[in-house]
Amino acid sequence: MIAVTACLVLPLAAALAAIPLGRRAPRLALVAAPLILLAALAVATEIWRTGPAQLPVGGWLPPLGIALVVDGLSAAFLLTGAIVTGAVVLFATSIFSTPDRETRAGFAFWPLLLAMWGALNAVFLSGDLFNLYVALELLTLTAVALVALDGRRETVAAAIRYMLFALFGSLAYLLGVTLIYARYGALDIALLRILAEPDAPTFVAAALMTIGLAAKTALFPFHAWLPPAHAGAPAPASAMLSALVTKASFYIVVRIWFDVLPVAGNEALAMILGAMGVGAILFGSVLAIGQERLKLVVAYSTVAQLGYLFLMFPLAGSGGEAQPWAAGAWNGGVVHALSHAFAKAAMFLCAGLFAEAIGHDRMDGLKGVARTMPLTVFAFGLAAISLMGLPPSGGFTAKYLLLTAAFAGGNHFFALVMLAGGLLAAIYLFRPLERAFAKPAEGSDITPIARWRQAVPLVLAGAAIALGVFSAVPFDLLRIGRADAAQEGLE
Amino acid sequence: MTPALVFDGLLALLAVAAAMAAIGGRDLFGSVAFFIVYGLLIAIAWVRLDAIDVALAEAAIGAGLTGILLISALARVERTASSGESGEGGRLAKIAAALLCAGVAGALAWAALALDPQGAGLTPLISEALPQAGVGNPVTAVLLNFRAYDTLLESIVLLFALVAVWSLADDGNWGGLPGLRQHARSDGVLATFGRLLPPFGLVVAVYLVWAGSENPGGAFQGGTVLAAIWLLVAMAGITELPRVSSLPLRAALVFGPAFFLAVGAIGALAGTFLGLAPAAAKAIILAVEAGLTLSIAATLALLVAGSPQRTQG
Amino acid sequence: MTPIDLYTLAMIAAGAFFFFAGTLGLLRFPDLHSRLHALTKADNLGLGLIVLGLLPRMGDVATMLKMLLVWVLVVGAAATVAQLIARIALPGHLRSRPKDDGR
Amino acid sequence: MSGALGHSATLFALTGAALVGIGLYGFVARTHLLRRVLAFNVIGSGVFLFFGATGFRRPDLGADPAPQALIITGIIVALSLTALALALITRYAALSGRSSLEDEAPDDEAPDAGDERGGG
Amino acid sequence: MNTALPVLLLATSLVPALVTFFLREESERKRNAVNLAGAFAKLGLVVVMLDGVRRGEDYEFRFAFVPGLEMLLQVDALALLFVTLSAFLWLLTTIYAIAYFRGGSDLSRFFGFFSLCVAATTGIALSGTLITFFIFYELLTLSTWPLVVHKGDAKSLAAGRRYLAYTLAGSAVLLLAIVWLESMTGPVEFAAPSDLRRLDDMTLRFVFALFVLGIGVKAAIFPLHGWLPTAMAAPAPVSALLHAVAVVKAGAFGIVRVIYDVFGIALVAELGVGLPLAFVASFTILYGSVRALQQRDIKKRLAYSTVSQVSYIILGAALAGPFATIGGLVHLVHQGLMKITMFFCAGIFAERAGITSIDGLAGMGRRMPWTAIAFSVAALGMIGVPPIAGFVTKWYLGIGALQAGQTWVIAVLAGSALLNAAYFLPLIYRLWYQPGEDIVRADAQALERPLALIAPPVVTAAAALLAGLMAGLALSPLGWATLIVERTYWP
Repeated sequence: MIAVTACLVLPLAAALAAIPLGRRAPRLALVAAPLILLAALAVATEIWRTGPAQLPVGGWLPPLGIALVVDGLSAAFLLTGAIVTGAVVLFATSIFSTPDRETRAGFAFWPLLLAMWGALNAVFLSGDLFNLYVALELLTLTAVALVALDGRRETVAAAIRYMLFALFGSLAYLLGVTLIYARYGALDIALLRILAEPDAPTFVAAALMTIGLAAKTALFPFHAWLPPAHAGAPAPASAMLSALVTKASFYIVVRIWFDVLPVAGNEALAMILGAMGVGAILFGSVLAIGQERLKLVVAYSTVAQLGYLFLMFPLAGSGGEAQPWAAGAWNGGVVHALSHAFAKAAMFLCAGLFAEAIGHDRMDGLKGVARTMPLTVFAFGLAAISLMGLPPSGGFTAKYLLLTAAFAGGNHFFALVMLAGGLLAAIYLFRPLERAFAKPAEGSDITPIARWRQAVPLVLAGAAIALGVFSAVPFDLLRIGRADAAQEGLE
Repeated sequence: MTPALVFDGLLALLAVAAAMAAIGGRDLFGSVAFFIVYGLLIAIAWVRLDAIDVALAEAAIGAGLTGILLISALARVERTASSGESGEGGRLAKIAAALLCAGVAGALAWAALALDPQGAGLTPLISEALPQAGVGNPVTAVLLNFRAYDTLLESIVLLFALVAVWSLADDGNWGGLPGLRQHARSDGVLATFGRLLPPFGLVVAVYLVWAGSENPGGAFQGGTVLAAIWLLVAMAGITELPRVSSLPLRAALVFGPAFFLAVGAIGALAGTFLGLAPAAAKAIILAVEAGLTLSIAATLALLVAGSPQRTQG
Repeated sequence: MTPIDLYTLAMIAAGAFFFFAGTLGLLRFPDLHSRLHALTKADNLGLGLIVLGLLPRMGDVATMLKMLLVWVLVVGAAATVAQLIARIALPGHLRSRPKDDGR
Repeated sequence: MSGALGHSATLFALTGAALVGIGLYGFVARTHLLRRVLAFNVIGSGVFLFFGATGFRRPDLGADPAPQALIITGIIVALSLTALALALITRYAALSGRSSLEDEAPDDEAPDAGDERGGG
Repeated sequence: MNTALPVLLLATSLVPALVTFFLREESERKRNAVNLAGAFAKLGLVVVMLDGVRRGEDYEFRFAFVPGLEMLLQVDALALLFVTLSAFLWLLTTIYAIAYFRGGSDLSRFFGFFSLCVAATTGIALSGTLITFFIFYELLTLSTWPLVVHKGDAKSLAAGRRYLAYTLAGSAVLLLAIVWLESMTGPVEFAAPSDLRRLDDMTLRFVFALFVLGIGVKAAIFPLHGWLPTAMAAPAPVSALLHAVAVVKAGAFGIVRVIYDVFGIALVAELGVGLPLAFVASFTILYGSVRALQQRDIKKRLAYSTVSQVSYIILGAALAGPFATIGGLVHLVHQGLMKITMFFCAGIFAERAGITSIDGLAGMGRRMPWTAIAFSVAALGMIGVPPIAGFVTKWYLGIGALQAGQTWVIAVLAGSALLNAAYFLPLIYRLWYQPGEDIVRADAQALERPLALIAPPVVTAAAALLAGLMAGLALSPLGWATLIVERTYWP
């Protein structure tokens, strides 16, 4: 349908047009963003009415051609991506617009951001494993470029470290895809769900793809690159990186685990993912507590929150035989991914505003910021509530679903880790909040920030809370076309 | 053991040896040289695997262009950084890494041997759908019709690699000329070679793109030849690469993917995204390939030249 | 073994020999210029012989011309590169090269 | 390993696997950044060789075009990533005079280096 | 079945909160108007509901989140008891705070969180399911933290940190208990208690202990009371709010709900967990009183007194006889009235006369007569001197203990009465009988201004007196408590 194509064509067309436009690129982005948001909404309403759809590109049916898949999961991620990126575009016009003459960062930011948006939409819509690879590479390329955008030694080093992990991840994933093709002669996810059986090539392929994507999602043993990269990037870029880029590779892991390999996914691999997830939560949180720079605290928090996402696999019984609580874990993981996207984007934008206002990024400069920048502190607070998984936020709904799945499934250990993770999150998130509420230190000159710029993160943080309060609607959206392994459970 | 298998065995051994030399070599320039040799051996392997298009691509891009990029990067890094090999990590780490790699290779081999020897993949389906694809060469059919969406994304990836490379310039040099100043003597050997070769190069490039629809060749291979020609002419000092901020250059870079996207969008309005009617498929594919060749040539040349280093000529 | 096969075998053997000679020269000759000399002369000749050896097996004339074009291009490239390397390797040349690299 | 051995496709598949192993060693064990990019390319071509070889198991039907097209796409993507990686390494060498990330502490931050007031 | 009223009741404090957040700091008049209007509206609604519930009207509002997660606002007699108390005291505390903070800073923020906190308290009172209770329980923690750290100095920040550590850890334990229970029995509603037989006795005892641990933090049961004394660093209106209106009462109310509506008295008795809880409560009563004796600072002494007084309510609930329950429930109101009076007076002494330590009270009876009278009435009520409200509680608790056959409780009550006398009488003695500097009467009026600061404690003292005197009336706290006990626990 037209809306799905618009979701793909518009961001890519805008990205291409932004290169020759140069100085006028911000205006182009401001025009393109609402259109893409509209397209994403249209896709969501379309499948809400008519159910999931498979659109063969160029008319060629799989296994020959590539098919775009539109179901609840993809529509939800499309919509979240559109809202977050739309807000980032609006926010970035105040930083990267250079009306008089074209600067390097001013030129490079807009095409890269719009191309990243196109890549995200391509990942969320594609139903073909190799197509996901190419879209993932476009995403990684733009992400690495955005990390190194302000050209300092630390950020270039962080970009190189990110690149090395990303290269390793993409090769492992590509190797898995080649094995799948060699074994089944098909790359389409819907087809593979029928063909897949547990044998040597499928198991090796599943292991390689999962490890590759784990490296790209910065899951625990592969997380070293994320904090310096996400903290070094300019604020709008780090919002995109933490909120959406890591989610794209997680989205693919979900597609593989629950659509392609429900049969091959055995307990061992799921347990390893779970262990890595636990490691991420504990390790990420402890490191976040020890940080002095606000952006690094937020970045390490991403490492920790990503751990929750991967707890979904052991809890949902790796999709093999559909346990009754599988749906709870599946929905919990996805809702957590969405609410984390909103909350983390808001938090990084706030961190950017704080850094701009106090001139540096260290947390002790935040004293008394609640008085001069009340809106930003309020947005940061709301985002923190969602990250800590406290009601009424989306984070709480996700944590509740995952906890019920953990208890029903009998693995109490994961439940305890999740609760501990919530407490640790409270520790490292209340440290900055506490400084914000403290009395302002004398002689700290805080440059005032325009109110509309402070409103942007507030809208995103509000969305994270709304995902919890009005969670019935997203839950029904996610249910459309959900993999059969994740059907049973709570209902 | 048929002679063909002997040749393949030798080729495989040579390739593995070249790879080991490239990876394990002490001197960095030697490693890069071995990498280029390794690339050519792999290209021959593709010929042995009856995949001529891939052989062309591997030779032109895999070995050639990547080799040039490595050499120019090596030159620039040697000039600025202490090339001393810093601590290589303990022996234990090395052994562990070696074991890990052996494990991965072993798992791959185990999976490969477990594959069904009669597996034919998509060959039957493609040959059956080839008549509606508008082109004779099945690889071009897959690239530009059956899986055109992949190629579209890939051309955008290439273009944005250039945008990313440009974004790594110094702020002061923005808007300047890409790459370093060249020092060719105007009457020297390179200058004459730079005037003699371009006509041949253009003919070969156009032929590659045109022949691509029926037998091996295509936009990427043709684009690489064009890029090589443009670089040679620039190195010979005959012309100067255009400024980064010049509009025609940016238009040329964007034209290929933009035209491809436009074709896809128009197809979408008529029903299916990137849908090519069998009748008009050949014309559209060739038009798209021409556009892509132009953009790929410009992009590859500028990728080799690198981010803008100079503000005046 | 038809006469054509014999002819091809002989020519390719000769070509291989010249390649071997070129490589031997590369390894044994004392200084850069003589090694350059060995490489360009022997290898190009070797390639020429191989191309000539393969011509009768090509089938149509167009492919034959393409084979010859390959040889011509290799010879042209080898000659130019040899000239450049030789000029740069001249003893007095390195010091006089202008140093402004547009830094 | 029934009749598979007497067949060049399997030979090249095993070569591909070996190349991936060698490349991975170079990627993991060496510290010089250019060597790691070179190793990445070796792994890349090894993966593609493996992929192409599995596409040639039926010589009677000719090489399977689908893997060929995917490999060409893969080569271009690998080139793009290599170009960006090399540009980053060159830039890093110019800024820091170092050619490896060994002594680059992950997140130590010069106190005012994080000055954001400059913005875009 | 009227669904609008519960939501309206919640809105009367939620709407002023959200409006106040976005008001500018300078618009004091608008802010006061909004908050007072909210308070009066709530009081009006409460009155309407009081006679509604007496006539057996049923108020209920359901709002579905994700399946298995449902918000149910239900107004039963017990809920109304708590809502009436908080509505009445919210009005008075708002008046008191407006006078107290004349010319202070960050007031929009203060009153925003202040109303949010009362909204959370109302939510706790009205919650019909465990999950709703948890949602508002968390909201209460989040909205009270900024109040505790309102001054922004090191002491209040440390108090805030300690408060968070206790309450967030408690909430994690509570969430663990809720999810553990609900994963076996499905969503637990207070009105329709589901049979918990599916879990074996040992797990049930452990879950009950978790519940008490989780909610006990807010009810300041020993050893979880640590945060209460340090929270004295907060300004007086906040201390009044924390101790009398919201936080501590929420804890006690929660434990009552768990005992009566989640587990049910029969199961609690059968499991034999009632008695240990009674022991803990009794120990806290004595411990609190002893520690109060050692304090020299007025507010610290009042804080420890609260620790001991709240345990009366828990003791009543734990004994679970009809009279003990009435005693416990009615003390919820009485303690609120008396303790808020004393905090108001402590605030006035500190703010107007700069007295914070007990010795400073010498001769204040003459200088600040109204405040001193109110303070004395409340102090005597605390000791249990008839006819003030405190006596009623102790009387009913005593009879309840006899009825339940736990004669040792009488000794505890007597002992605590003596201890209360030991730490309150010296204050009264200093106020009236110890000569301070003889200040001319004219100066007396100077101290006790403005009226809005002095009136609230006098009103609450009068209310405490009336609650004791008119205990027989149907609409008095005692009458209402008897109604609750008759209607729900012995139908």
